[in-house]
Amino acid sequence: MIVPYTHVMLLGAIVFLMGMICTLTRRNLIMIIVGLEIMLNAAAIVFVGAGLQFQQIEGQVMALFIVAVAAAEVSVGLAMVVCIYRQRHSIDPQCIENSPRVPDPKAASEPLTLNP
Amino acid sequence: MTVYAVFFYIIAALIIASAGLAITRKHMVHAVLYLVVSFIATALLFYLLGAPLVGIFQVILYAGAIMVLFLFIVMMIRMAPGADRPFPAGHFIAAFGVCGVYIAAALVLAFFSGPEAGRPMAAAAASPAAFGFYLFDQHWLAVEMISILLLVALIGALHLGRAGRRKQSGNKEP
Amino acid sequence: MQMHAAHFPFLSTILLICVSGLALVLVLPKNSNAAVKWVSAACSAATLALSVFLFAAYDRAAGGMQFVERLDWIPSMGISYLNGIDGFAAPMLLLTGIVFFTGVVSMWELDFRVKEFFALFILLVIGVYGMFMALDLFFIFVWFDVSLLPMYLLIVIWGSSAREYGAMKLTLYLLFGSALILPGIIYLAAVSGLETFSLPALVENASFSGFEQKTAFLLFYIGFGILAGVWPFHSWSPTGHVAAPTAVSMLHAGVLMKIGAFGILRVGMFLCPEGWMYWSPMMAVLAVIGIVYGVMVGLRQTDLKFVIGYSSVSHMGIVGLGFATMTVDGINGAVFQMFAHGVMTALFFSAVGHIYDRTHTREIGELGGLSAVMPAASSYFVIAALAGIGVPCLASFWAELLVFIAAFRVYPALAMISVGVLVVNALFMLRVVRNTCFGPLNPRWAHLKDMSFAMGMPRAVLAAAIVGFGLMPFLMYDLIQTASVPLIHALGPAVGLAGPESVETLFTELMSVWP
Amino acid sequence: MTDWILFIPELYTLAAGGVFFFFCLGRGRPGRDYAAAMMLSAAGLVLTVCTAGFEGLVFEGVYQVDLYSQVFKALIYSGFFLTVCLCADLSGVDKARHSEFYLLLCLSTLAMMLLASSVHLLTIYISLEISSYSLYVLVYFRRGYPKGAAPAFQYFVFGAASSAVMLFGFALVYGAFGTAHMAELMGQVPARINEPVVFTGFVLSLSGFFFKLAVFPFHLWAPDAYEAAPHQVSAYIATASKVAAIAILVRMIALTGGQSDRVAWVLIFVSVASMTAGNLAAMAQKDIKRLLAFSSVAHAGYVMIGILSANAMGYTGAIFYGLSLMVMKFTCFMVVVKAADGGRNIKTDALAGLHQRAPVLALALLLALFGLAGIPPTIGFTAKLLVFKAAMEQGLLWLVIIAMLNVVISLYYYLGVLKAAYFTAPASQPRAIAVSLPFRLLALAMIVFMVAGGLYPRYMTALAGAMTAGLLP
Amino acid sequence: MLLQPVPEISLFLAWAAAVVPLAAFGLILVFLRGLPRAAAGTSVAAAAVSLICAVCLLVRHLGMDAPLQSSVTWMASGDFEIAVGVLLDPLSLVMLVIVTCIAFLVQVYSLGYMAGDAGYGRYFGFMSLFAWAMAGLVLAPNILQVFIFWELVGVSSYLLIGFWYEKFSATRAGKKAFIMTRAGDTLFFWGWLILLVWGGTLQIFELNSGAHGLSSAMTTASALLVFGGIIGKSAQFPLMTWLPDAMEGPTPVSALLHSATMVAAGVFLLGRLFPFFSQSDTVMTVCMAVGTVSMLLSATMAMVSRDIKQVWAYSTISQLGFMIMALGAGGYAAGIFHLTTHAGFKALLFLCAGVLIHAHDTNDMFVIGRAGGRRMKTAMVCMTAGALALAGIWPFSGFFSKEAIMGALAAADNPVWLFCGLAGVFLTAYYTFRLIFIILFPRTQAAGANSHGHGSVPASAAMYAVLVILAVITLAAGFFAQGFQDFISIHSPHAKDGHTAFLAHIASPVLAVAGIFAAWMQFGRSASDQVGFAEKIGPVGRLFASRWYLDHVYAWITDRVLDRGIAEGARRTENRVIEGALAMITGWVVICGRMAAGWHRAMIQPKLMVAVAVMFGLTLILLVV
Repeated sequence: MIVPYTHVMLLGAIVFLMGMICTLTRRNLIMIIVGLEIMLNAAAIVFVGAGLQFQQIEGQVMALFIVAVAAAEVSVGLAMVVCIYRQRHSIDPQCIENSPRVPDPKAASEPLTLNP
Repeated sequence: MTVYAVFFYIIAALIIASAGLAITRKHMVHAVLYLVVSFIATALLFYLLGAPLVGIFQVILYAGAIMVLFLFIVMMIRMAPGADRPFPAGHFIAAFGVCGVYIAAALVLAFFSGPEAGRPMAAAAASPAAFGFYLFDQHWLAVEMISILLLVALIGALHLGRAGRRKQSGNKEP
Repeated sequence: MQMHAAHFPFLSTILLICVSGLALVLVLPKNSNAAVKWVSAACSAATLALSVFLFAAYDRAAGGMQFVERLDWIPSMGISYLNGIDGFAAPMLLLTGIVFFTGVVSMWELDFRVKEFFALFILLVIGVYGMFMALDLFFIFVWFDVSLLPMYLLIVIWGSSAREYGAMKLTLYLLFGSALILPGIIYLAAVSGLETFSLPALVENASFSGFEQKTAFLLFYIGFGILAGVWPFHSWSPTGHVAAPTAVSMLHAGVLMKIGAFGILRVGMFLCPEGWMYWSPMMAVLAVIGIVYGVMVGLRQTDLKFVIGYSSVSHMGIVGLGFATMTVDGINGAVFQMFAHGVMTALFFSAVGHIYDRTHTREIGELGGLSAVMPAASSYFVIAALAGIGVPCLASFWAELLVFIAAFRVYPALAMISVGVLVVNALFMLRVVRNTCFGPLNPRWAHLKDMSFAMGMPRAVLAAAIVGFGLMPFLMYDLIQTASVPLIHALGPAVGLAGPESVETLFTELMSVWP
Repeated sequence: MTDWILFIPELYTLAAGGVFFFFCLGRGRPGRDYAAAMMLSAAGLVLTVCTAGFEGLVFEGVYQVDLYSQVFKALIYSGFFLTVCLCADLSGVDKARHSEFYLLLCLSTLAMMLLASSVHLLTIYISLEISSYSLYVLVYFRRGYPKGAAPAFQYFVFGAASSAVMLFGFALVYGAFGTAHMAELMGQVPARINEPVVFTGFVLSLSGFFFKLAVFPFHLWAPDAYEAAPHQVSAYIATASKVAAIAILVRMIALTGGQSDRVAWVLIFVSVASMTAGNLAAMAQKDIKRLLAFSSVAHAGYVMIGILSANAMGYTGAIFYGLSLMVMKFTCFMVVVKAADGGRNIKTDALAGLHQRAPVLALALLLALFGLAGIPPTIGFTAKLLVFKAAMEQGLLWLVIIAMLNVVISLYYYLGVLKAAYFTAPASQPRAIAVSLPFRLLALAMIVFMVAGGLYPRYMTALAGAMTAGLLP
Repeated sequence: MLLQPVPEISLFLAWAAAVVPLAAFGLILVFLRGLPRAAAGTSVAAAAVSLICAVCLLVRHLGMDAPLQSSVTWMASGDFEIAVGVLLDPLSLVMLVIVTCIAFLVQVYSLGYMAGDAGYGRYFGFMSLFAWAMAGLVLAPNILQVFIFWELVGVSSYLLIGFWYEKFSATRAGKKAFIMTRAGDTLFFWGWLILLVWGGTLQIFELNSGAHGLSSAMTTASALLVFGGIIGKSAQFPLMTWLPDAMEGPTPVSALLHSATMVAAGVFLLGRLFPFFSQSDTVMTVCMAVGTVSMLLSATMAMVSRDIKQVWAYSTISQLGFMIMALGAGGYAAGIFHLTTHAGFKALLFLCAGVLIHAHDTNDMFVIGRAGGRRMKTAMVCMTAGALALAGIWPFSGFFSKEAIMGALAAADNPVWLFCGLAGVFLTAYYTFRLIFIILFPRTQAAGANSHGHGSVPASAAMYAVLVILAVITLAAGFFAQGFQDFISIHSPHAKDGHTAFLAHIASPVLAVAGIFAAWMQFGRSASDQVGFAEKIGPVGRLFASRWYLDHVYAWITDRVLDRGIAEGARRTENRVIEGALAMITGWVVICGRMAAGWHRAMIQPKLMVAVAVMFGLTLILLVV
């Protein structure tokens, strides 16, 4: 006997939302991806827990595939970040934003190569 | 409360704490290292929950390969001074509000769910052999598909890497 | 609803003629303007001939739906291609034929993007014809929208003042209407539980609850009513008329507005008699407001087309008033008014169009004395104005007469108001006539030439229709009768008629609008 | 035992991808790549259509081949084929990258085909990811787009976040039922859908599909991505990708058996919100692709009406809507590709004088726009009629009225485009648009299809109706 | 007295009398617009046919003992039918003869008068239209037919007044005539709506015999409303000012429409419905009052006018007022007789005036006098004959009819009516001979050459022939007074014909002579300054000359109340409320669109947060709800 499934689910939910917070509030493209990874991890936790609850391997298989997908996600995501960094010399999400309505004094001091 | 349960709560606390530290670190290297801790703790949790093979993959792939990739990138990117400034407070409040309400709702749900849900799970473990057999027997298609996914990711990363370079060399829109 | 199947698909033949005309126009080479015009004219003449034939061949003794054609279309949804005409549709077909023909001939002098114009114009007419003959709700809606669809381009490309605004306003307004009609149609089809869109089948077999009928009727009333120029949804019409080219104005005021009224009749009243009954006081009040309001606003306008546009609002109010009475006389009058107003307003716009083509102005203040240089054009203008006033022995008189009689039976106070407005109506029409055709000739127009015989011909046809049906209204009433009597009988016990004391209940009537 | 015949179209597509993979390894030769893509996609389309009658379960029950999936595959393949048809002038993409471009397009198509047949949450998830990843990268194929990788990254973040949310939802659903197989879920979900965990899991798992279909609130990537992507990719996202999303979304919603008011309310909300937001925002657009992106969002809202009705008519309507959307959106993009000079983005007024420069295209555009506005007799009207009828059978009169009011709003900007094409006089002598004969035939085919779908949709609706047989309890 | 069917031959004659002019009208308008002589010939021939038919009818039915009626359903709608037909009784026969006779004579006269006019053909077309409409009106057996033709005569009046359309004043006068009569017609419309809907019948015979279902109050109301139409058509107070303006039309038109026949249609209708009207004393009193006021007011206006046609126009109103007074007082036969004689002598007066105007190209009586109007002997003699008839001097026809009216007035309960009538007689004689004397005795004699001066055209023989015929009629008609009154009189408890009052019969001619004498004193004798007593008192003169400011009231109503009040209000409502609401809605939609579009340009994370918040929020809210 370990713990009720509910507790695993709760743990998953908490981790998921932490990842979500990271994605939503960190002003850093890499941290956005970090947040996404944490969210995927949370889903994997719930899958494994649920697999145990039903005494199935299915949940574990899911978790395994999540790890694989996470790898793909990270590679593409980070490649994009690198790409953006090369273009903009910044990984602030502000730098890829389109609207001029939120002026950023610091960003303005840095020369942004919007259109080389 | 069994000893398994105690382990569970310890690992859960570890996961949450390290994840919490990871998402709040200003320095990205620190953040990634905390993340590694969190993922390793998750691997332990998988082991506890009867998924040793997944736990191992978690350590190798996630905590290992993926995080190393992160570290590489973090090292490669020279953080501009003043980068990663916080958002305005309103943004934070909104984000925490949304997530907080949801957490609260999840807690409420957890505490008020019926006795059925409170029944602890029996411990069990899937042997790697059984796991592998199940995987290739039942999810053969998914395995093939994930290979395509990785291929796509590979091509994508390749393209992005090349395109980014070309971009730098000043390729103008026609 | 009696159905008499056709031995020969005359109705589809009309559509087919139009479609082949359209196809022919489209395949003609780009610069063959004359050929395009001749093809359109031939197409319109053929449909006019068929419309006249149908008008005459409709068996008035038998009544019911005649020339019925049926073809399964989308069986899974119960949609069938079902056409037929009754005493309401036959005059409308005739009207469409007349206005189509005269419209085409009126645009004979067009020389800008001719091919496209006539293609769109024929497409518009296909929609109109289809709408008047369709008996399947799906097709009614399809044709309804087909008739609106080319409007935007017709106005925007060939229009005049403020055409972009006018076209956009008109299209959005009318599409707003169809945005209410489509839900209404589907709603009824869905709640009937019959898996059919066939109007006769729904009328026969479906039993809609009071609430359903009221809801659906309101949707139809507003939806179609927008097109019929019901106050306060009328304001697209004057703007649209002003912006539109002559033939489009003619078709628009002459036929399209009738489509709206016809839709209320065909869909709303046939399917939702209870809703009709429930909302009829509101219809009556809105109609009378429209009658008064159109005249009053028109009195202050200086652009000829605005004037006619607002008078159309007023005249279409009479149609609405007729519908609201729920009596045979009212319906008869309303349908006749649809016809009469169609012909009259087509003549009006035709004459105005001619004047505008010559003078390039429609400002009443700049015109004047045109009778001296264009006696024929002015005569048609005057005939149209007299018809608009409701002079006896011109078609619209009989229509207004019956509507007012019927309205007086049911809503005495409202009827008295609308009769009273006739004076102002006359004032406003005659003022326009005086300032345009009569009085000293503005020397700027001294060089203008009168219309040629060819250009006069369509106007003569319209004028002949006005006078002909004015002298022989029975030709029309005998026909409309065959449809209106069964419609009213289907309502069950007669609607309560108002007694002398009801003049005092004007206030109550006005209040009863708010349910 | 796997019956490989059933899997033929996918295998073929994979093989086609292999061809392009080998092309990638060599030097880029656009002409060869285009020719190969045309031939392969045409042959694949024929093959897929030929397999439309196949039925069966493969891969231990996680892959279901039936009329529903096969027709969708054919539709997706048509989207692919049509997109390739637009690639004759692939000037938005670097010449050396064409084979990669086709490879990713091909793999994305493959993934969508897999998606259409997947009946296991895992395969659904992975195929969704494959198709999305291809598209993230494809969006960044635009040569020298000034915003660089930013729109692609935004697309990626949205996709990844929504798929993470979806995955969490899947986890909750799996945790509640102990199975991830659709066939097993179908029997259990309707009874338990109102349990908080199940409901939450179900709704969260919808977000991935919402993202794919660009439904509010997961539509926010759409305008930037459409704008930034090469025209062909935008066309592909607007056609094939949408069809695939409809396929899977209909399957998901069919799980509930239409028994849950709560789920229905979620869908009603997103439906109303996305059509309103899409139409309102589209009004303010000048860039045609951005406008089309918002209009796609709005149309996703209309599709949702059919889906949320959760009855035979509704699914039929949603499927038919997907078809009609593909045709109409493709036609619009066809015009954009032809009117845009060298893969540039164009504003609405760049269409000025189109009726003279390319009358066939102008006519096709006219019909497509009226179709998008849902005006008869075009295919778009039939689609709307079907979904509205379905909603009406559920008693949702007000929803239909709201949808129709949205149609009026949408007409405003469609007319704006139309006005540019037919009325606005070009400021300077514009480039004549050369429309080759095959292209003209394609345009004519689209015209005929749009009108036929509006006037005589009998067989198309019957087919769509037949497809829904397996979805209903 | 019961209705009898019309014998077929009479029916044919009646239809022919009505329809032949219509055919002529159609023929002229469609085919003969370019052929003025053929048009004129057609029209005159049609008028002649009508006249012959009318006379034949009259002769055939001189001794009839019951009215004859025949009608066919013209149009049916549900259970409501519109019937057209003929009702032949003494009144309609007499009226028909008057109408056709005057129409014929005037058309013949017009052959000369209108010669050379650009719209010659059109003129005769409209004349035929009028002849048809008037015949239809006269023969109508039901109110609806009356109304239809009533409107039609209005239209032909409009067309004929505005015949010279390039004259702004003429078209304005036509419009005014149409609108003011239309105002009355609205009341008429309401009236017959009540009769039809609540009374249940529009048959004149049934209404007259009381076979309708109206309460007495409703009877009064409907009769008053119908009387409103009569007021409009017969230019009675307060809708009287259109008639003098209508003199802008060609003079033969004034003679035919605006004196002899069309305006008399109002009186005719009153006579038609006399038994019905007399069912309510209130209505009869109102008739008397309106007639009296109109008679006196217009007489005062006639006293100061310089325009020869306007004097006759005022006098027409005044005489119509007399007729209505007579009918209101119950003098049915007297009123109708006066209508008959008036038709003759007023047409004569107008046509004579036409000759003068034609010759001198002016309407101003002083100018005509100075230009030597008196040298046109035939015209002056005929005009004087007409004037004597108008003034009521024996042995001219006017004397007899006026005596009959005085008799009826004397029989009224209140002597005020009689005194008013007598005052009217005096004023009539005064203004009539004011005009005659001004023309006959101009103060400054012009040179003879001026008599056929610039723009004048010599009158043709046809014109003179018509004058002579009418003069003979005027002279002779009076002697058929008794026979006429016997023929026409009806058996009604309210009819007070044949009443004699010695005082009145003496006073009336004496006052007429006094009037002529007064006119002589002021205008005739060589020492007079030709300024009337009314003009000598400034304010009174101005009051009379400006038509008691009635036109100002109407101008105020149309201009201030209608145009700048209600209509402007409606226009502003249209622009501000309806268009404004539209603009507001569309404006807000566009603003919302801009906001939505702008919002889509936000940063990734806020957008993502919205998405997540919506999904989470939806699940939570729906779980709680």
